[in-house]
Amino acid sequence: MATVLELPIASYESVVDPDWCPGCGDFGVLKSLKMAAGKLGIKPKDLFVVSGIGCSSNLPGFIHAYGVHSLHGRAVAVASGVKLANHDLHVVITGGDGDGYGIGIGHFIHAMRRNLDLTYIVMNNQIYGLTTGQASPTTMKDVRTKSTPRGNVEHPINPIALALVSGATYISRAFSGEPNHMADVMAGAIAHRGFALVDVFSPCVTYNMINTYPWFKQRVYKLESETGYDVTDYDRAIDKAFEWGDRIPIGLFYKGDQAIYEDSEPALKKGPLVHQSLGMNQELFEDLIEEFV
Amino acid sequence: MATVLELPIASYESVVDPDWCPGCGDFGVLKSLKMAAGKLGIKPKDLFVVSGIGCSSNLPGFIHAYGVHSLHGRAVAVASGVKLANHDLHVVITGGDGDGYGIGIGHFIHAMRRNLDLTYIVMNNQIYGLTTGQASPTTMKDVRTKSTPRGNVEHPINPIALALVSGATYISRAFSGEPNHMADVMAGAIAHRGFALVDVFSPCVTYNMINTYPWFKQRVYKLESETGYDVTDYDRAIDKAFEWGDRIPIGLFYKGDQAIYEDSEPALKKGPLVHQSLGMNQELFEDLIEEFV
Amino acid sequence: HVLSVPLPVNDITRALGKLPAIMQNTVATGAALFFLGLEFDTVAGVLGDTFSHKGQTVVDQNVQVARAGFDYAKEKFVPLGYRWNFSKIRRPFITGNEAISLGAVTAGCKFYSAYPMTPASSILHWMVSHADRCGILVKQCEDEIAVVNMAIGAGHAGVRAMCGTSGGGFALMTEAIGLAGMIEAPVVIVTVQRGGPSTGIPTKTEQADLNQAMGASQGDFPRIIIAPSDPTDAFDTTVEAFNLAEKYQLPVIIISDLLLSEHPETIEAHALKHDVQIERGELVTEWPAGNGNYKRYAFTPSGISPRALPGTENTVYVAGSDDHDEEGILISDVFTSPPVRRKIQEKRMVKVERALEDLDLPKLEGPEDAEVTLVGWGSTKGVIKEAAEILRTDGISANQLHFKYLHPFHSKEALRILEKCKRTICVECNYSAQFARHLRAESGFSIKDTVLKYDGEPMEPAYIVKGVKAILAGKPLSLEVTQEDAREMAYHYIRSRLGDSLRPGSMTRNENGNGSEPTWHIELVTRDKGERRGDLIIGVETGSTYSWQPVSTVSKRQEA
Amino acid sequence: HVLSVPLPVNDITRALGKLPAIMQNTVATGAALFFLGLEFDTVAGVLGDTFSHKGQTVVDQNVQVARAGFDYAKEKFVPLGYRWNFSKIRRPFITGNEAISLGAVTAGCKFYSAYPMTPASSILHWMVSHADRCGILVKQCEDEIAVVNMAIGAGHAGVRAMCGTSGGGFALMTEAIGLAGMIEAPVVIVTVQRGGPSTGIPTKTEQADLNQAMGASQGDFPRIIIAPSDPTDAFDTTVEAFNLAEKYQLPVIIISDLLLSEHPETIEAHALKHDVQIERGELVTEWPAGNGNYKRYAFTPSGISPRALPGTENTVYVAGSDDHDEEGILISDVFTSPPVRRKIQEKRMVKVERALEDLDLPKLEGPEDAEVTLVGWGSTKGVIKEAAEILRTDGISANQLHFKYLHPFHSKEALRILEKCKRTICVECNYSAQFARHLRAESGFSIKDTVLKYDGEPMEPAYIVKGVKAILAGKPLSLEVTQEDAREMAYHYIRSRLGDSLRPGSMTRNENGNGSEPTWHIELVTRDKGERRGDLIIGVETGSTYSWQPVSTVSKRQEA
Ligand SMILES: Cc1ncc(C[n+]2csc(CCOP(=O)(O)OP(=O)(O)O)c2C)c(N)n1
Ligand SMILES: Cc1ncc(C[n+]2csc(CCOP(=O)(O)OP(=O)(O)O)c2C)c(N)n1
Ligand code: SF4
Ligand code: SF4
Ligand SMILES: [Mg+2]
Ligand SMILES: [Mg+2]
Repeated sequence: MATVLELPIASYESVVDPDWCPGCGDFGVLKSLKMAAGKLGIKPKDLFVVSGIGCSSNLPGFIHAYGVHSLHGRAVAVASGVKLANHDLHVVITGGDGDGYGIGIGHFIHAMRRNLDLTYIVMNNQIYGLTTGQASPTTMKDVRTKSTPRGNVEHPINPIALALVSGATYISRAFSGEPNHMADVMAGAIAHRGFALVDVFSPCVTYNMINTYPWFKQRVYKLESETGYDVTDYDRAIDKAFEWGDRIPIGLFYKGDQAIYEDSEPALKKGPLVHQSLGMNQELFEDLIEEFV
Repeated sequence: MATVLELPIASYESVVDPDWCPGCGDFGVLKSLKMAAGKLGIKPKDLFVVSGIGCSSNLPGFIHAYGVHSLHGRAVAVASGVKLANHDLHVVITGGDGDGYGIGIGHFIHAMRRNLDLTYIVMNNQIYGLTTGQASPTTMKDVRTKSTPRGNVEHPINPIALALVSGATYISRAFSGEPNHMADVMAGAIAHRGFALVDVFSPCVTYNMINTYPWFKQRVYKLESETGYDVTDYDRAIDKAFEWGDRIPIGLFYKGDQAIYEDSEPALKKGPLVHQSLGMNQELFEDLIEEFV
Repeated sequence: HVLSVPLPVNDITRALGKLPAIMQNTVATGAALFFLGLEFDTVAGVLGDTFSHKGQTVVDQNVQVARAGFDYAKEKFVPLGYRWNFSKIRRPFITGNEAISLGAVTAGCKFYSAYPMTPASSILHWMVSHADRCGILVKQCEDEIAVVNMAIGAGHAGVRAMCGTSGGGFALMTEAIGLAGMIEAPVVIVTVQRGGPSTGIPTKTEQADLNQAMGASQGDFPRIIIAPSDPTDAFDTTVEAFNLAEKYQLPVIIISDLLLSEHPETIEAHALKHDVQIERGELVTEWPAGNGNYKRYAFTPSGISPRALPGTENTVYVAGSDDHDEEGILISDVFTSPPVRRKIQEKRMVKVERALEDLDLPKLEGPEDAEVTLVGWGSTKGVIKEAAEILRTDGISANQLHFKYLHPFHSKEALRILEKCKRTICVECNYSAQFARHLRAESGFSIKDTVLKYDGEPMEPAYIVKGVKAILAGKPLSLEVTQEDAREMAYHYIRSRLGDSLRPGSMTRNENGNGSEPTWHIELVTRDKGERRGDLIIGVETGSTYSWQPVSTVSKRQEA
Repeated sequence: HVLSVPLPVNDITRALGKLPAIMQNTVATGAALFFLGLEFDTVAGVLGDTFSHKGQTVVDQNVQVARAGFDYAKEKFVPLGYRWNFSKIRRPFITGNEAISLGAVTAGCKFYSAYPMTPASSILHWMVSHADRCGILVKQCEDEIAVVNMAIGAGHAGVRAMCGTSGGGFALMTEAIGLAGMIEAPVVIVTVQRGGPSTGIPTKTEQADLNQAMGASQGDFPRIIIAPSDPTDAFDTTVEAFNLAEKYQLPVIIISDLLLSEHPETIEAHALKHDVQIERGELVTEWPAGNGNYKRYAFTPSGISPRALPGTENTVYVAGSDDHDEEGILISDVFTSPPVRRKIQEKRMVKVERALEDLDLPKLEGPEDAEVTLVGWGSTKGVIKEAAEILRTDGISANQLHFKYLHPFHSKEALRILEKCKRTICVECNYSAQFARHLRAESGFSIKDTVLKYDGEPMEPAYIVKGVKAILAGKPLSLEVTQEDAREMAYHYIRSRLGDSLRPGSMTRNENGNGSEPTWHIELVTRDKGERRGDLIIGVETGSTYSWQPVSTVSKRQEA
């Protein structure tokens, strides 16, 4: 992108005000996404936001951009279809931890190994919010939820590590308590050519009484602030992916420049599919028929 | 297991002879599985083999043991139900790379983080055999298949690395060209308490002309033979997981002793669910009703 | 009993500031209490208990919100005039989901798997919070595909297993339901309908998943589908479902809906019993080595093949989703055999015909020779009963024929009864009259007239009565937008686009409309002073909101 | 044209040693060539081309195997007496799947997604091998859920998108088909039926997924279901499917089956045309800023809301699986509104009623006042036509009424025609007569008599004729195990359990049987010398293989 002319946040204001609980981390994500799009000067008509189902997945309705509020767990698949049909669009996926790391994990992993040029923002509140508080795939061990009254016994998913071993090429984490930092991380993700993950600590103030704003504030630190951290150092990134407890890193873990799927797809050489003409040319048709006679 | 009395391979002989193509790697897997069960002295009545759909998934029909030949990609889920209902059974899952790493990858990852006491043997031939040769999630880049005539453009799945970041506690690889070694690896996997993965290079001699016996013979080496390789060294295991090319490791990559799901489940304390009596006790019933009045 | 009233939630709770979306329900609860003629304080306590684990603020907030709903209803409506004779006999107050859960553990269910989904989640919540006491293993899975496949695995291994979901999750379960039919694994699947299609209106009710249950998975395979009508029936149905699943070795689908599953009802004191009958069907517990080969899928006249559980000596077999012969050997591959295939398909399917004999016949309820027969299924039984009573008091003799067993279907008996009816009207909560279609398909009997509701609100006696009278009068209700509808639509437009400063004022119907259809002309005025701010035009036929002409700019959308 | 003959594959190919299971088909091919009256050499070449990429050994092996099948058929049967006039006009020899693929690219399909599944995979193979020349993007996905959701995403974004699968994969797609109905995304879904239920008999044919297509996903939503009858029709149907999908903005399901999809047929020389008509429906390509708000889901009399593609200026909207108002704003959450919900549900559903007007009416083919009318759907059209011809030559005047458009359904016209018919018989490849049930549900017309086949083998004219004559004679065919069936079952038993040294010898029917049913008593003798080795008892009613009493031990199962 040469010199972009930035757009004001207001360009993305939706008719509908978010109905998230007061204090929900998702407000911060919405704000940062608008800031990121504005920074990059992406017109609402060129921004396409796809989500699944969940509190977090209601986001597309709260931003002035094209989008599909799809099925629980299927946002990545729908977004892949949209992107392949019209790769002029900036396609951003927004959803929750249950949506993306639970029911949708298969699409997540396979999309990463395809390295499609998509940005995936996961509002990871370590709980199923919309369904009123059951354990999610990122709920920590021993945490009590509506579905784990005796405490969760399952080892949580590590999205950053999963992304690292699966082929994603921009792997990052942000925190709703740091909207400006999150906006930068998101802008980088959208600008990146390839599959970009932004895992966001977005507290559910209604159902997750453990992983709260204070809980994260005490722990998170920025990888950028770590002297000599090299986002191209894969092994280092793996180590950082497992850092959890008193200190939890946010920011960009890893960035690669592997070829993207769109570049390897001949059908897209002539530009977006949606702009190709529909008619069938007679000679070609006759050649095709010939194969059968 | 104290002193076990081993059983002869013949104990597991099925009425039906395998109908795999002559030379198919799956013959070796079948043989090694019988050897492993025999070594551990597991009676056919106590062995339960679950598969999905695929050439490899036909295995349960070729071994004298209980089993379910289930749906494509669902073996891990069905097996989890069987194991939780009767954890006296030794439950072994056998399937293919498409079955387990493609359509079934979600169940695979979630079963690993649960660390259920299951053994998962994947006959990884890097192709869809039964459906006559399309690319699978482990097909290498640029390989031409029926569905990738121009060469595969997707980054293959790394099952060992995935297992390592997902919480499996016995992570291994074997090769059909080394049946005895495979039998030992499998025996270890079945004996292990927790989720055990055995990823097997099991060449498809009909549709995969790249990853053939010779191709593997030239490359594979045993981790055990590597001096000082420590199966409890997680970081080392991660490095080994990415070793691919001229030298490819087989054997046990990692072994952990994390608690298994079954131990954390109160309902199983009294023994297998299948042995619990069905009747409802009156006092309890009245207490339950009381909650509603 | 239920009611449908406009509750402008935002207006009602404005005073309390921005609230979590989920609190809508609390508002409704408060209002409902009023309609039920209860005193507010009697329930503040309940709310307390319910939310106590969330801390006092949440409790207080909920009590406040409920109070707001209560007061609003008190101000605007009259109670339904229930008489609560708080007698000595203390009766259970229980929802359909609670009754299903209780029925399951009473029937010896030892395995329940689920993935959260409204309106089925409360089964998961009840099960997990009673797991230790009831000795049941409750598994929340990664998705509904895992949920049903785990339940099938558990059922196959010999425990009574159940799983629950709603339409979207049920769609994902369908492939495996066919697997259960094929390997003859007993399993109970609860699907709780909500407003569809797709994600639809998840917190509203509907009865539109009958086609889905009938069309679950490819091919012909044995299944049983049962629709309970109230909490007591839901308890009995669940017990029966486990017996049928094991006796006939097949998947049994219990189809409920949000109304039945989520709304508590007071039931008879001793309606629910602990000592239910448990039938596990034909089980092979021992098989002497000399017996010859055990045939898991033995062809028998009843189609039922005695079942040996994994772990039994000398009965080793593999259950395959590929078709197979009596011993489970695949006939789909090298050993293909058309006649064996024909006979095993017949063996599987004959089980359903046999099962039909175990199911109660449909019964006509109310006056034999009534003028009108109201036909329905599932949760609407009580509402239809009330409607029939009202009709009778209004001098229209009405009775009802309600269906619980949807598949297999008592076609002969249904036909016998219906052919004697003078006039039949089908009452359903869906757009396409799925049950009327089902009835026609199963019995050949066509019901022409229908009273349908698909706006997400529950069916009501008054609504049925109105519909029936219109039909009898020969002028069924049109689909036009009524003045009441138009006002509600105007409220929706205002709330969603113009903020909350306005409200609908005077309304006039313009027959010439905008040329293409008649229209409602609605003045929007300020809440406080009632000053006209603009006009809204809504099509009487399409319901389209043609335009909003502000007198002065009030909406941010105007700037945008 | 198709045929059904027992081909003991193992026996036929024994001489060639152990072969890949997949070679069964090659045996059948060889045999088929004989029946079609072709010379073997004319096709050895074809096999060469087909398998050349796999190296000469594979080619030779295939030719050998085909030859074996050819010789076996030659030895055992007579050809069907086809006359091949190899005229100058060279006619395409094409399968249903190839015709669907060709139809798709001709209609401007630019996106095809799939996950391999027999018998739909050949669409994927054709598409991917012609992708570059046809400028189509072909995506093999991780599962069918991704397949359909990607196609929906692509369709929503504005390209003509299609995906294909079979019943098991279709089950996984159902949830998203409801999504397409809800967000009004155009998409074409091809489902190719095979023997079910579950994995079933994957390489055999059946027509048992009609219920599944009708019951796909929860709730009421608009969809169109079309069943083509032959390759030419499959081409036309596919083109039509894309036009309907875009004109009415909904999912269109093309339901084929293994027989139609995988068996090549010679079609008319110029039956397939490149210049097909393409209708994209109402599209909004420009929307001046002054136009006011664009309403993606505008309520219109036709139910069709002009569609603006993502990327267009001033028409920004979000398509939601939650229910919504005209502008796509959710009505499932804070802005709940029963009347808006009612009107949008009506708007969506009215589209299907409109679409019906575009679909050709069913037509009675053959003599107007025939004695018998054979009713069918999909791939059996040609076979039924032949059966009707044979019946006529046998002095029974028969005609046929074949259905292509399954939903929406021409109920009135179907009823008008059927009520005039003297005697109707429904011909289907499934156990439960799914179409007869569908017809009853849609039109109220009940067909009592049926000719059904569900052994995996294709429907045949001779079989239909036999069935029809039995029905007319008042004694429909019983489900008993015929002597022929019993012999086949004996072969299956031998092959699967006793190795291949034996064959069925003399057979006698014992009316007293084993007490519970009459039985077939079959002597098993050695292949070579015909020496008796033991006896096999098979139940005439159940088809159960009661016992195998060896004279001397021959089976390893005996040792086990
Ligand atoms: C197939 C299907 N299963 C279940 C549901 C119910 N459901 C809606 S949102 C949700 C989980 C929400 O959790 P998450 O994705 O973390 O989003 P959050 O609400 O926490 O932001 C579930 C289970 C559904 N809509 N569809
Ligand atoms: C839901 C569903 N989709 C697709 C198929 C078709 N199918 C059967 S096996 C298979 C893949 C086999 O590949 P793999 O699992 O690697 O086993 P292999 O044959 O290579 O041993 C597929 C796609 C199916 N049976 N079910
Ligand atoms: S429930 Fe949690 S995730 Fe949902 S809106 Fe409220 S705070 Fe946010
Ligand atoms: S096709 Fe490949 S995987 Fe299948 S049996 Fe043959 S060699 Fe084995
Ligand atoms: Mg969440
Ligand atoms: Mg494979």
